Amino acid sequence: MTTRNMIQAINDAHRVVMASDPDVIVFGEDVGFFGGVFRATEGLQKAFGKTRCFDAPISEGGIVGSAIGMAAYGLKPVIEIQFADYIYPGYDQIVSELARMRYRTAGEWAMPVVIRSPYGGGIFGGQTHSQSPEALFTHIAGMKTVIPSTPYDAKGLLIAAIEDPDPVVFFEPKRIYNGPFDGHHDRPVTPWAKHPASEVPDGHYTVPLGKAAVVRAGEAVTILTYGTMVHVALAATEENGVDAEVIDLRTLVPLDIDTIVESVEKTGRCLVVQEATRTSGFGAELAALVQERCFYHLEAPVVRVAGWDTPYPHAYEWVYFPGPLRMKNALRQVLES
Amino acid sequence: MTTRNMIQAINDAHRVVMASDPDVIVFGEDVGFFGGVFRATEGLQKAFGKTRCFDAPISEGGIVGSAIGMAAYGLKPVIEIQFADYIYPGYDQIVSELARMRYRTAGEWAMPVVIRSPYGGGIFGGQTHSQSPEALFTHIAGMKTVIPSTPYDAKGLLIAAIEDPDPVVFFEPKRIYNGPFDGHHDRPVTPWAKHPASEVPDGHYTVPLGKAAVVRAGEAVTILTYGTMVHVALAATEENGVDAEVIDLRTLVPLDIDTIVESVEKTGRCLVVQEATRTSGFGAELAALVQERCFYHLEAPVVRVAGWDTPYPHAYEWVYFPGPLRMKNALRQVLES
Amino acid sequence: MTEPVPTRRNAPVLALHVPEPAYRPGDTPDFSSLVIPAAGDTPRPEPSVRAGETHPLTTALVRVLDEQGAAVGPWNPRLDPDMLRAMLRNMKVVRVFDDRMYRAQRQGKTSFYMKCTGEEAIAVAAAYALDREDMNFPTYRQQGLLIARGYPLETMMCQIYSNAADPLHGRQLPIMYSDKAHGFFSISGNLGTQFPQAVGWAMASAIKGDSRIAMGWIGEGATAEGDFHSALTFASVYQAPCILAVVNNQWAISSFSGIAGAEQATFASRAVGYGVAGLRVDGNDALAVYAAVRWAAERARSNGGPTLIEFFTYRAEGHSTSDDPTGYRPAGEEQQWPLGDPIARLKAHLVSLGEWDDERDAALDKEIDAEVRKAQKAAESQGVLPEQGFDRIGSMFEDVYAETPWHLREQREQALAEAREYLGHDIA
Amino acid sequence: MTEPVPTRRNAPVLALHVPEPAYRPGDTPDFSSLVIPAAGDTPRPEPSVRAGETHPLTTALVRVLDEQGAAVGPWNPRLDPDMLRAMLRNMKVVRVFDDRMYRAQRQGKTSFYMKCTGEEAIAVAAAYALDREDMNFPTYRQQGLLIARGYPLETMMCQIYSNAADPLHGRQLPIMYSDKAHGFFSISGNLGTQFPQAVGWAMASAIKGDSRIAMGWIGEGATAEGDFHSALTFASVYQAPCILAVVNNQWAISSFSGIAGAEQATFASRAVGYGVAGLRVDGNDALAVYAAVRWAAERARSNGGPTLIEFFTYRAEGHSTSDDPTGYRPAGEEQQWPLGDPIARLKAHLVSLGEWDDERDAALDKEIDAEVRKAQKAAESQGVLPEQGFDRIGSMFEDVYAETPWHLREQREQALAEAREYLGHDIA
Ligand SMILES: Cc1ncc(C[n+]2csc(CCOP(=O)(O)OP(=O)(O)O)c2C)c(N)n1
Ligand SMILES: Cc1ncc(C[n+]2csc(CCOP(=O)(O)OP(=O)(O)O)c2C)c(N)n1
Ligand SMILES: [Mg+2]
Ligand SMILES: [Mg+2]
Repeated sequence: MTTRNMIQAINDAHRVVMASDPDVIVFGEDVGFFGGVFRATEGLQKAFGKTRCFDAPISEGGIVGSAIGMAAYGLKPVIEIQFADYIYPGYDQIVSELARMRYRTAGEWAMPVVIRSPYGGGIFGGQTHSQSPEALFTHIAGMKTVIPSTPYDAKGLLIAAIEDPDPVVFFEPKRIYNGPFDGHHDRPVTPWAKHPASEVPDGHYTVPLGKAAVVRAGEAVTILTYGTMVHVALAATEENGVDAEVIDLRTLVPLDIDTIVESVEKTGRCLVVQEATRTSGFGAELAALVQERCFYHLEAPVVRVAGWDTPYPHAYEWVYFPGPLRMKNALRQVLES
Repeated sequence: MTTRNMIQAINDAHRVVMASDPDVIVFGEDVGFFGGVFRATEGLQKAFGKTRCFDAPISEGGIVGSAIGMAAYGLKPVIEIQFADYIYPGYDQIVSELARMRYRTAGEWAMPVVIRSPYGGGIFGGQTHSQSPEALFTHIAGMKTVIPSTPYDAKGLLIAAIEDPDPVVFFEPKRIYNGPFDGHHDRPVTPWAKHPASEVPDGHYTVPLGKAAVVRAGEAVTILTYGTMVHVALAATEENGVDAEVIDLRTLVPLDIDTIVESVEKTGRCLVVQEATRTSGFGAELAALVQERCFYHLEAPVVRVAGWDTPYPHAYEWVYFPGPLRMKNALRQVLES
Repeated sequence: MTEPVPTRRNAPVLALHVPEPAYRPGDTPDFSSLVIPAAGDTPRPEPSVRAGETHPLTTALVRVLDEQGAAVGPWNPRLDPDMLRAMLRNMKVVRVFDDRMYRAQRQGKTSFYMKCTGEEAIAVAAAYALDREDMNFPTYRQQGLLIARGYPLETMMCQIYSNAADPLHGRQLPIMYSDKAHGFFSISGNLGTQFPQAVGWAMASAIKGDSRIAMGWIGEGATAEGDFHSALTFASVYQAPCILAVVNNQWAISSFSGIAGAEQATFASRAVGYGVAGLRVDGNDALAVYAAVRWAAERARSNGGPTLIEFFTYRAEGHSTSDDPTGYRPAGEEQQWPLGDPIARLKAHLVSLGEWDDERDAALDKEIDAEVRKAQKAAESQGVLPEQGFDRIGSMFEDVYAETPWHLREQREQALAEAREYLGHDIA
Repeated sequence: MTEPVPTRRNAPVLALHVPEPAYRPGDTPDFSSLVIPAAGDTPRPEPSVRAGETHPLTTALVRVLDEQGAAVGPWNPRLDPDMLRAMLRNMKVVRVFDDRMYRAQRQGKTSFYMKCTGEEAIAVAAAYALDREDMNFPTYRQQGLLIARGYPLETMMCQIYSNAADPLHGRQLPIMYSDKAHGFFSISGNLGTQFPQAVGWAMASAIKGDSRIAMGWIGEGATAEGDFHSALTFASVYQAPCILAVVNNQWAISSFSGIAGAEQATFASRAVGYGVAGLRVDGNDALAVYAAVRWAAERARSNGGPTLIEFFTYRAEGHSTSDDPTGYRPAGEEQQWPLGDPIARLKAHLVSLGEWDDERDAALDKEIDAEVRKAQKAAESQGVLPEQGFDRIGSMFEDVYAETPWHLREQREQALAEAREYLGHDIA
């Protein structure tokens, strides 16, 4: 057991699988000698050699395309897209090829590829270092979408993703790489060391894909969320004295529907929280599912908390970010209606 | 007034705007001399010259990218992506550039670009000639998404889209290019000539973006849909003797929320119907919105009818397609619960 | 203060160039001005040569078979007659197969078909030049690879009919074959995607210290996709052991090769800018194709790096069953095309060697016709497309993921219930 | 039966090549083996020459300024001293501006900054070689274009501070300038996208019979993106009147140019495969840059087609304020880089002409320092980033569309309500 922040946990996950499975290959822009712009792959090239961890040309399409070829050969590529905002040049290879390969080859060619990418805002990254594009992947049959919210989960989920036989897009909330962030941008930052989930076991363990975590049990309302917003939701719950049940989905597809339904049937109210642009976000799917399956238990409409339907504007970081006030007002809305 | 099928109506829309506005430029794969694989641009090169309508290299990214440059110059490019399934190589230029240009330049560089693309299934096109990727665009702030369901609307909406100052993705339901299709694949096909909306005025007219059409008034349930599914929904309504109000959304973003809310408040029940893959489809946004805004009027959960969460499998066209039986069962579900 | 930069002078009027093919419907095509190097004229460097030294070959044309059917010059692979006969046979099988499947589509037995008429030498000779374990990442016009490697015609047809014996379970459009055992990667409907995949496979082979190489295939039209560039870039950077082949059949549906950039440069010459070896080859000359692929394979296999090969040919038929080429090019243009019919040329060569004659040729044609018909009968006995779609519905939900998650299980139940209702009887 | 194809022989073991720069931290860089053609050595064809005849120039290096500061050879543009002084001045302004803004970021006045140290000659000399109405599609290291065209430094700084006078309303990351009147297209965070956009703009200019041309800019690292290929393909096919510039500063964050393909070929040589004219130019030689851009502009303007130019230079500082290059390359490597400092070289040239001296240089430095400080003061008086984000919140919802739709109007009200609650007072 070692105290690790999220970057260290992710780095360690790579080390564990690379040590045990020689077919795991790591590449992406700047991931080799330098270890990645967020240092998630630091030291891997030194530890495992230049042909196990190396820099790639600035071509997200080429990175995903060549990873597909490697997977066809029998390797398990773990690739880094430097920012989720830059995943689109690789989108065709992901949607048209990676996601559908097992299906279109009737199972002959599996694609155990993991695409890691830092995502989300809160770091003054402007329009192109802040996006949360998860809904563009949850709509794609054949892809799994995973988003951790703590170092413990990050390591366990990443190992599970790499060991999974199917392609996984693994979005890492970059705002919480160094510490949980409760949305109060005007308060001092907390390091992970003060959070129990920074106690990360050494060696191999997994957090299963497709299983949500009830991170706070409660009776008044169910909050469905993931990534950075888990911490914002928890803080809002405490600050507003709301006895919310906070569910960290961890995997968006396949979704842990049982945990969701059980909770909403208990609380009768539901808030879904995403950082992404509101319209057609994954929160829409959650709201649709909850009202489909828990309609007769619902005492109020499912309320969505989200980013606005604009690009992420540099100077307006904290107006855009769905922070404590948006949470508070939404909680009031869902509880009082 | 001339009887036109959908292709002819779309062709005519091009002619009308190209004749009146020399800045309208049409290009895409095979659209020049040959007039497009679905013949939507037939004769335009002959009528307007090689520099107003021409073939493009097979590079959807280059097509969208160069259209952006043309729009920056001051032209109004109308580009064809041969099949919506092939839009992904252009997705980065659409999401990262086209959609955000007005915003990021504080209005200095508008992007009046129209991306036309045949979409949807029902023609045994297999996994890569059948997709309905509209939800991948409705999530993108700055894009408008338009889908016509009749020749009359196709012409009027396309002219409106070309004249619109913002970028529009214009998905054409290819299954209904030649006639409305009610989902009964085992019955003879009806040509457009028998449908009143094939009466298409000559010359200029528009159908405004952002306005839905109530194509059937009713009291029992509101059906929200668009494209081919409008005809399937209408047929299912009649066949099952349901007094449904059928709303053809026509524009998905910006959505005509007032028409939707008014109808659902009246009927108290709502079915949303899309051909696309179910999870995270645009139907999820519709369901989320309806329960948010009409919760206290709803007598039953909003029910979604959709394609399955698999690729579109060639031989299983009619098992995949959300046809009469899926409609019937969903109607029963929404009416009986 | 900053000096103002000079302002625009009175410059000439700009004009957009839109490429146009030499001939359109109604014109009489005349290819006599096309410069075609004589067979045997193009030098052959050693496969270990520096990439730069191959670059003159990107504007030349590697040719072995001359007008009389003799094999001449440094690229003559000197194949033994048995192999030549085997290649001829496979090329003929491809053509007959194409004809019968095209007709089957016209008869409503399936939804779609694509021929490779005129291009048979390319895939078949490449299959012979590669090793059996090398992996191909093909497009939809390399059926010759599967046929030359002995993949059952009947299975190909079952795929085309999406029937009960279709190894792809009716999920893919006709001709989108896939077979790992025959080193034939799943064909994609999306153009170009397979090119960087081929490079990735080759990189993997190099990472593992294997000896197998990859061959990627692309049409000249699809070279415009970004994936072409990713492939060449990655191949060059990592010196991936692969062969990247552009089949330049001069047409991309209705667009002639000028729309892909052929007016200003050959497709082979794209190699220059990446520092990759490049060859331009007569694609209707089976021996030239064989020799070029063999050369590139040897280069790749000895860690000499990738080669880009352009096979110059002509798409003799429509793009697919959905296309009628007389709408955009002169009818019969393929007859004028000067590089001839690859099957006739290989036959003439065998005849000139005294290893073949018209009688044996006619007998072979008959044999092949019977073989293909037999396969077709066997395939059709397992169903044709219009009968498909209501058996094994459950299988439609498999392989989206290795394990079927709850939402797909629910959807499967719903689909089965619908099908039961539709059919009026129970199904599994 | 089909003959089986040959099976794999006992081939050598493959190995993946992963490019590695010559020097890493701790090494002592030595560039003495780098082959640099002498100034004046590279021939200059007429701008109307066939593209192919420029191709030897894609592996050469167009250089004008020799080691003594003399302008020599056929590419010498023979600029008059006033223009040379203006260029020198602008290059100096760029460097001072960079230094001050870098410091401002370090002082917490903004979130981010990117310098172009060592690359000043490229954008500044290009601005002089282009006509004032020509349109640029830049990356984030062409601040010199704006400065040379007289865009106010203060406005640039207001953008960097995202303050009340930021013409982009605080929406863009610092340095992502945009200004139509100065022919400077909006910089994108996404690499490469501007390259086909430049070509599209040039196509539009040709469609309209205009005389203006476009210049697209890209870093050598970003040439690996598919957009690079789209741009070259479209430019070649339609003979678009544009200049496509690769700024090869040898680094892409921590990746050396070998990862983008520089080991096997120059970036200029990519031009060959598209049949596009190509030039490789000493990017630290303002006169060579000027001459090359002028040449390509003349070519484009007379419907001679596009030109790809590689400017060979060295990124003398970190990638951005987020980067520390000593983590991946030797500290001080930029001092060893043999092409020198572009500002010092241009100054030496002016001195050698008798048109400049140290005294005037020192006076100019002082003047520029004062000018930049003044602009900074004026900009900061309108606010720095940490103070931003709670004024004009409503504007955040404008320009998503020309007309704000209902959902954004609703969201604006919600955002304003939140802001009022947060600030504890009313806002508009
Ligand atoms: C990404 C993508 N864009 C467009 C298409 C539609 N399409 C199918 S085949 C084809 C022409 C391809 O021409 P070429 O690459 O020359 O191959 P050929 O058909 O001549 O063998 C086009 C445009 C597609 N399948 N994929
Ligand atoms: C599509 C995309 N991928 C990745 C990045 C992240 N990124 C920003 S700058 C950069 C390096 C660019 O190097 P180069 O093109 O050589 O330009 P230079 O910084 O040297 O001027 C990278 C990888 C990005 N901005 N966009
Ligand atoms: Mg072709
Ligand atoms: Mg660089």
